Amino acid sequence: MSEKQELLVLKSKTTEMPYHWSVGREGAKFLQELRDNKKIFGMRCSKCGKVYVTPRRVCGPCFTPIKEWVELKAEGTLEAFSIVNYKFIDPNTGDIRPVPYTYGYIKLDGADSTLSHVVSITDSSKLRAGMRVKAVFNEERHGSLKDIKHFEPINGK
Amino acid sequence: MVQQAESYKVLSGRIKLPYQWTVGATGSKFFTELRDHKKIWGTKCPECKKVFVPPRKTCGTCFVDMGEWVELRPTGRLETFTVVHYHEPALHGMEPPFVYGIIKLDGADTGIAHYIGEVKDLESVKSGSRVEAVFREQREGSILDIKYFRLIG
Amino acid sequence: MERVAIIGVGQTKYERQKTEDSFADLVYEATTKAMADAEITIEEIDNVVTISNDFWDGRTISSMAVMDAAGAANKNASTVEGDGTFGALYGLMRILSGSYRTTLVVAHSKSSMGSLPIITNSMFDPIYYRSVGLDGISSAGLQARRYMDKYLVTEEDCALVSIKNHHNAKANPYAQLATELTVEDVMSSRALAEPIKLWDASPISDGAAAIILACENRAKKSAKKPAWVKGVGYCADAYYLGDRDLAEMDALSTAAKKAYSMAGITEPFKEIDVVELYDAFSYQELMWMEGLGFCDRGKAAKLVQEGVTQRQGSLAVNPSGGVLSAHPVLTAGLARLAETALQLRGEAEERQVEGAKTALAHGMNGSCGQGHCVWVLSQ
Amino acid sequence: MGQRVGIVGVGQTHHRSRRKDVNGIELINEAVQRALEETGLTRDDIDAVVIGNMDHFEGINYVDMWSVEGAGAIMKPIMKVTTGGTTGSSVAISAYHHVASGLFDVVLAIGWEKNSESDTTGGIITCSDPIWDRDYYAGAIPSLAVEASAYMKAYGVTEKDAARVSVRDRKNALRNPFAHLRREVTVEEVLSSPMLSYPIKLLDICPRTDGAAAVVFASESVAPKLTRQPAWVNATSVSHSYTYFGDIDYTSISSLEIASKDAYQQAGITDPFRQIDVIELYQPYSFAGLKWIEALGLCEPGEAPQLVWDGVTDLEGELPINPSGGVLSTNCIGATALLRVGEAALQIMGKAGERQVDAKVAVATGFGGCYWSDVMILGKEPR
Repeated sequence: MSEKQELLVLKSKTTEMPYHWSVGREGAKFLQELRDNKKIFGMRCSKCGKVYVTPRRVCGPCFTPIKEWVELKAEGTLEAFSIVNYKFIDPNTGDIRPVPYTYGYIKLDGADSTLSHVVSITDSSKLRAGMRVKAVFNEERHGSLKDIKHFEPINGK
Repeated sequence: MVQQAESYKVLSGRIKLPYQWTVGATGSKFFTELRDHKKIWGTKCPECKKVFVPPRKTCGTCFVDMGEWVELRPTGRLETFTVVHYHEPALHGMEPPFVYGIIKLDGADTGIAHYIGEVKDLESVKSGSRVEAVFREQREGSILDIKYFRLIG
Repeated sequence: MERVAIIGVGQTKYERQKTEDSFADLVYEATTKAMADAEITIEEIDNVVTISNDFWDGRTISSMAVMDAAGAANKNASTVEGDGTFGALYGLMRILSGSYRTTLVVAHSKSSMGSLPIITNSMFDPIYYRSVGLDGISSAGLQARRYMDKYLVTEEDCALVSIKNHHNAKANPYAQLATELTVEDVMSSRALAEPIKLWDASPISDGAAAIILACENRAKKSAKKPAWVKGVGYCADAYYLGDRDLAEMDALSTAAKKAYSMAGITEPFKEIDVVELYDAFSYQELMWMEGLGFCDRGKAAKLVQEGVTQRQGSLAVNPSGGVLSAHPVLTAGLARLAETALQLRGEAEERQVEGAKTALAHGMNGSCGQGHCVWVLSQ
Repeated sequence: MGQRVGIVGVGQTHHRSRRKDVNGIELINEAVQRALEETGLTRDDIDAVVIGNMDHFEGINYVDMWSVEGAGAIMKPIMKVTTGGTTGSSVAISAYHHVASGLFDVVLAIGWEKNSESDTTGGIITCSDPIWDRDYYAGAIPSLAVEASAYMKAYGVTEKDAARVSVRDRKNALRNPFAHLRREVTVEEVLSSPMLSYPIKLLDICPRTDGAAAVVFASESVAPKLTRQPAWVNATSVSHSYTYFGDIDYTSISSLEIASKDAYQQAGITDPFRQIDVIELYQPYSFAGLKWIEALGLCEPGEAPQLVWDGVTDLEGELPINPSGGVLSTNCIGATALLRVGEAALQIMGKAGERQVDAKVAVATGFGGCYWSDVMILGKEPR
């Protein structure tokens, strides 16, 4: 083989893999309430009493089915956040995801686990862990977590 | 196709990532020869003497590197085939019915999977048929530089 | 080998599309059913092996999504790809190594979620094969043609397999496609990739299965009759389709020989009573029967013609209806194991093979049966 | 009970940001050939193979089947184990069970990744739940940033303290001919490198790498014939709880605490700092080199920075950490945790070349998934 062998790279032509992920009965109820009534529901484990905000059929640590729904307030505490400021491909679109945005873990009042979502501001001097935030809903809602536009700080807190 | 359920029950989405697959030096030689000279090369194992087309760097059984290149004629034998009757535009641009075959080139010990083209009568395609490679006019350095194989004789 | 047994099994019903359940929900259903079957609590399960595949699940580290549902919290858990038989093997090893007493193995599959052609096309290497557009069905067409040409097997022979398995499925409450077919029905069904037609091919299915493996001490105290593991073997052939003679199945023969030698089986046809094998396509049941050494190459069709492989025959093959009647890709092998355990317990209800004492479960990996996994179990 | 198991050979590629001269199968083969050479074995001597990576990084489905030619697995048993970042350690633990079960005597564990073949962060994002997390999840960095911030706040730890960890690992990499990033960095360089997500900067975080690792596990009846000093597997432990990102307490790496405690108990370790001689920590970013060694019980919470500044964890120190240069120098993800095991084994076997330390007991860790941790303990003596 010649020493100057050109080294080829094949670029993918078919990159898009479509999926239809079932949300599950519990998740579907959550999203339906979000879409139709702008309400956020959690689920309480009858054994450990924990209220999960991401709905689910079973409490992992207790391995107990969860049945009880708990309506939560659409506000809570920003437990932790991170301002995302680096470039990467968004696998949902195949394009670069717009940055910066603030990725946050929000503990809604009455919940024991957090919800991951975006916070409306990207100025680090105006963000702090522990601050109060509330959900802002989109006018047009389609039954996904994106029906919450973002979380924004509650004034003065 | 799956039934369309409401979005709150079934989330439709996708995974869309770009890939850049490294061909490696061995495959690159194969593809550049195909692209630049319309030639098909294989590699020969120094131990078992098998000729691999498409070429491999290492014989997977003897586990030794195969330095020796062997040029092959673009003719061979159709080992097996299938007539495909469904359309899958995400995977290829072929209109059904079309034919896939595994072709063992003269002098090679392994087969190549490819299209069997210029088929006027599907009944004429038989295992054991003689075939030859038809090259694309515009070649870019991929297995598709061979447009298809066609029946001869 | 120390003795290990299957002491509990659970399956969901297999369906075309389970809209109401996420794949974690299916895992929870299969897991709790297997635990109920074994009359065991989650505390007594000391480790978990899940089966996942990031392409079929549409998710990297897809096992992450099922850890809660598999009861894996605070347990040693791991994940194996494949059809469930390989994951079960790892579960077996974890007991044989002396590290654990009871392994839960659970597999889920929502084949309805993604694009079957794109996902199966992704099995083919991106450099030489993928851009030609081969997928699971067209590659199987190449193999079916080669096998039928070499051993003079006819499409009608394959049709008989489809008829038998879809008939058997009527006795299996978990099966998806249960129906009476005629040779004419199969022969006149829509051509997919010749010689494979619609009724020669397995459906797309959603579903989950779970088994609980236990060490000898625990299995002896089992609530249900244990199905003892007598031998296992697995093996992979060369990857590129053109490197193999697709009519042959050396990897399967090698895996079977290993399993038989462990189990002390010298005449599989005589010694094995019931077989659950991975018939993704009708021709595969014939090929795998030969690879498993039940008859000479090219002679499986004759056994099917003679009714030997019917549920009442001397070698019942796929009394559950097999993969042809339900094909949850990542679950289908584990379902074979679960079915053989039920057969050995005499609890297979309508589909019970009378006097089943020794059973064989078979799983598969890759395209055109590149990899195989063989389990021999007995009462 | 099963048979005892030792590591008898380690092979790896010269890790690079992009290996354009080899495809994935050929990359794997390089590591496998080196592992065989190292042990004087041929392909025929391998009884079974375990392999792992993360599918969506290269877009190859059924990697176990695809890899057989390079992995040496044609007409052999092969299995794919897949657990995300912990894949490499899960593969190693699986190889251990393969041998310990008595079914096999010589088993090859392979981890690999060709991260140059797609967008690594884009690929990692697909690990998040498509319904609840994927729209906003941005890979591992934000959650690590959360952990780092909480840790800094709790103990007054500084970015400079973390920088010292990067300096150590990158310096160690100079002695590892296989490492990807082999350029020394200073505390000032780390501190002035671009901010990715406060407090994590470019030089605090691991690179993305093309590379493969192959490790040979052998039974007690075979291992002593293959090498003078096998690295005996003294303990394996796994903590893979959690399903949802929102459930995780990012301020504590409890999985590593649980897994290491369990592993210490198996290995009879009661005083980790005294009894462990070397650690290969799966350390995806510099702050983990502080907080996670506390989780390993090497010191009290908040004391790690002093330990690191005092040079205790340097190559010449009392308890060297990451003599290989660690994950900050090389990160071919599916191989990363297996490289930790391989490097720990080389230290026990006395084959670590210029990066050799005096070691009787070595610890290797894996990290990934939903804040999961794996721990493997290797020793000069079997247990």
